[in-house]
Amino acid sequence: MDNENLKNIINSVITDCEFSGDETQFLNVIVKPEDFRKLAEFLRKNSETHMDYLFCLTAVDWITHLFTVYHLTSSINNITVVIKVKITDRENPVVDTVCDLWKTAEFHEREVYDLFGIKFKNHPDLRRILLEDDWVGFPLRKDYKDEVNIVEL
Amino acid sequence: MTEQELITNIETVPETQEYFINMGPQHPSTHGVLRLLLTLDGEIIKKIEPHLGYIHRSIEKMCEKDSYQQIVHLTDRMDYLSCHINNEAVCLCVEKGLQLEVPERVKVIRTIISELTRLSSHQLWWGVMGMDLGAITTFLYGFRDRELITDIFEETCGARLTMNYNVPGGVMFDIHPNFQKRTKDFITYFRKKLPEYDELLTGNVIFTERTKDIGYLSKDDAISFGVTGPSGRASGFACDVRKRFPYSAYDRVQFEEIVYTEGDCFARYKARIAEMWESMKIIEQLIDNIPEGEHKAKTKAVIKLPEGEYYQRVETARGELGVYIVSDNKKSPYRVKFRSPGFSNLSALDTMARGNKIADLVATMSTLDLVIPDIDR
Amino acid sequence: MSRSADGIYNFMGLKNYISDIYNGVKSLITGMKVTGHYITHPKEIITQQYPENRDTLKMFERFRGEVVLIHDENNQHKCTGCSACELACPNGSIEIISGKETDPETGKSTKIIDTFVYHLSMCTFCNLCILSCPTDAIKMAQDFEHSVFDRSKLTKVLNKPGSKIMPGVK
Amino acid sequence: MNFNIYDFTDFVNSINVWLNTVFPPAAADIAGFVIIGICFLTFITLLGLSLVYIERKVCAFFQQRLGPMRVGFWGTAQTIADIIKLIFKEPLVSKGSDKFLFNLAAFIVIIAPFMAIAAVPFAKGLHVLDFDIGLFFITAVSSIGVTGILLAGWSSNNKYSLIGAMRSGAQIVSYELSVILSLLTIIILTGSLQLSVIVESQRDGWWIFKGNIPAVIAFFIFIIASTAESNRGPFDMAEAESELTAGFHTEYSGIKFAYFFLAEYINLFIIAAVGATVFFGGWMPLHIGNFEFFNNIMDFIPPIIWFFGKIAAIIFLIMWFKWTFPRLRIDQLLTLEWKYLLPINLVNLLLMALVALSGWHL
Repeated sequence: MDNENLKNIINSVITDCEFSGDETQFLNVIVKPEDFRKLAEFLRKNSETHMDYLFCLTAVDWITHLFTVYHLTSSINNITVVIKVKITDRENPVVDTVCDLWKTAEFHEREVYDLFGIKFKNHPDLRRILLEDDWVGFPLRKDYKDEVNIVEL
Repeated sequence: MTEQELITNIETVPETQEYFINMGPQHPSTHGVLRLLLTLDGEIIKKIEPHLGYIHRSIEKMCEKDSYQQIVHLTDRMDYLSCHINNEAVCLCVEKGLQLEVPERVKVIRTIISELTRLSSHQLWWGVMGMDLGAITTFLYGFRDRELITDIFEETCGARLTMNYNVPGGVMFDIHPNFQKRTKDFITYFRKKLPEYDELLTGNVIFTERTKDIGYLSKDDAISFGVTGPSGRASGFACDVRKRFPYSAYDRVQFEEIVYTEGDCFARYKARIAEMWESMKIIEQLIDNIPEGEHKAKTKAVIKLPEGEYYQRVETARGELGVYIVSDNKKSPYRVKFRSPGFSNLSALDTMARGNKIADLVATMSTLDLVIPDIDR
Repeated sequence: MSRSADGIYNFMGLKNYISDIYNGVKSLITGMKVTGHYITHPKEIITQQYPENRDTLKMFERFRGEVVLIHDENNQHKCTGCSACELACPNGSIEIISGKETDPETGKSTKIIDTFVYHLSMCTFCNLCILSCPTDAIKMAQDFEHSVFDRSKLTKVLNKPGSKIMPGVK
Repeated sequence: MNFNIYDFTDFVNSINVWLNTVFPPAAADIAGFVIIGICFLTFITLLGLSLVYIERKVCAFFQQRLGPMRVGFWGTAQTIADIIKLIFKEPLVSKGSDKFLFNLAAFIVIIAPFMAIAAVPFAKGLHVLDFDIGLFFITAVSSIGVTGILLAGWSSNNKYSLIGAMRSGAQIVSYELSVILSLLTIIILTGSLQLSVIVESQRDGWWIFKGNIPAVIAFFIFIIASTAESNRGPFDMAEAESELTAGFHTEYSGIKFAYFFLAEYINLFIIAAVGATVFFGGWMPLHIGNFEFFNNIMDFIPPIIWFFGKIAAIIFLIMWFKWTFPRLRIDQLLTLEWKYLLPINLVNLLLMALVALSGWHL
């Protein structure tokens, strides 16, 4: 299956999404938080796509908005798609969890919550994972300031 | 007493109480500062809750301040046992962004050293695995053989562990004149010593009893948890990046992807032992055919990646390492994410060890081959 | 001997039982042979007795022990004070305090180093400074015995007192 | 021809007589106790020190290392240096632990082997207790040590220690059976539990050679079971440093830890001594039937050397196990005992009875 087919399939599930990925290696699709869960469930459960391997889950802070980035691939067909969920609400960013679809997401979502402060709705155990529980702020956000611990060279 | 009475009697035995035990952060078999909160019923494990972050050094945050050359040496400190492979991942990712074609010589050198790194990592793992199960002698034998590889590294790369041999565009220096001879000597030596590993542990009845049918991970779970590397392949998940997305010189060598379907500790053990044989095969194919040429492609002093996102996956000794660089055309990346194999592998520990005994947890953990800095980053 | 579900003793199990014992004992003896080989071959001992073998211990020439500024016999070095190494260092372990020197003949002032400070305690031996040096003034030395009782001793000044830049190095 | 120069009976008697002439009878007994106590204290200390050193060297050579080399010639003073260090260490008692039992445990553990060693015959006439249930006494007394281990685990207020202690309890209860049954196999032939009689019965050959195949099987079962009983690798479930950090002695430090450490090595010695006495004739030199010439040559070697040589061989074998094999799991350990060693042992005992009845032994 090539990227064009994949685009059509994704378009059949949700209409409101952007594609990019001409210059980079994988097909990128930017979706809204409301649509994300639907798309993820479809890609995981549909026999045609069968995206059972979530090999990277992270987030990027673009100051105006946040992205959570899901790298998905299939263990059967050689197709990869990168789903980016665009979150505009910086104060209270919420995305649906996918840790029931891919178990690895449980730890990765906790990491993203820990470092970016993005909350995952319905996550069974959303706590900080790398930092201590009483840490203030989310260090990988671009507006994070910590005069004590970060030494600017 | 009739059988029925016996059963009812058993059922009326007062319930045992569960209790918690902290395994780590200082514990001999967590191989670093990993803390596992175990819920136990007697010796049976009911639940495992890993607590991470004891050596979280915010490498991803540091990368946002550093230049691309400087990032490379930080990755030495993630999975220190496959440091060269980590370096290579970053360099490949940067080269992908720059659309830079590295010389053939570099590709071959990188592949050989990657495989040597994998060998040394697996040797250490084998030693530590034996030690975790109580056979301390294996630890010394593993280190004995690893020492020869670190000597090769020291001579060519300048350091034994955190060698930082890669730079974007190539390798730091050309290989040392002794490199080929030493490597070949090592391979002939190790081909004789590896069967000894089998004699000491693989065939040993105590060892097989301790590892067979312990820490079972099904194929579906392996994929869902993203358990990669020899651990994933022992569950039947064919996830070898070297085969699926060949990089460097892996497309020109013949080797087999080791896949077992048992999914237990013994399969993971066998997968790693078999991988050592495959690694030696790869090195033997390449060591005499290092093409002549430059050891480094020309790069600018200040590297700026074009705007965009770059993802590079490599196969470290522990599994699939992904480097995800988001660039905004500045001298340091906008965001770097390391998808470390240990982090995903650890998340499957609860599923694997639940219902087993404490001693089995130790065996399961050592077959997962966790390196804590790799998990915490 | 194992009992099947209907309560009949199954003597075929006895054969397995004995072969289990036989194979188990055999595998144990195989393992003991390996360790037995090494205890009877003391020549294969690999221990290096470190402080005793200091005289014969030679590090590989590429081994990275510490950064040194190369001085020749006239107490001259090649550092121009361009601070490329300072910029290349990921940890800030190099600090160059530069001064100005006026050439008595031409009257032009050139930048020279005043002190080349090297914090060994912060160095990760990544070799980036050596690569970045345009004049090859610094190199990695092979000394690895860095332990001291006072941490301040790890901050070193690399240019020797009274040293000068080599003529002709720009 | 009999070599009586190595017979210590007269020597021991003369000391006894001398004591009785110097002191009144009651005081003579007490003086005798004191002398024996001092002798054994010295002996045990030296034994512990040298066994620790030997173990370190042996394991080093198994692992292609040199072992301790710094202190003294070839590191011979290393263990002495360690003992000095342990004496000067602070004896910590953790909060919430039962202090009385915590301190008592260390002493119980060291007393048990101390008592057992009294019944060991070192040479002809050179033993403290030689009564008709000698072997029974040793096996009974040496298992008192497990009480100490259980107490140590219980009183430490540490879950790791408790698990280790419980494992140890289960282990010793099971393996005690095999030890005694394997010894019984030989008792069938000797007909006595008295150690001096057992040794004398091997004048024309050791039981391991005379006793046919059942004796060999019994010996191996004895070695396995007694290694397990003394909590040594590969059966060191109670310590299991990669699982339970240090098991029952996790919380001990300083000299109390040294007691546990020393007790392990003295237990090792006692196992080897019992094994050597029952299967290899104790201090009895190697004799082959009526081959007088050979027997006389063997008699030239002092019995003490025979005895310690045999012990050294058995200890080496046990160390070889420890430094080669991985550790078993606790349930496998019990499986090994109840499903393998015990049935084999019982069958072996029957066989031995058959051998003894039919007179197939030599």
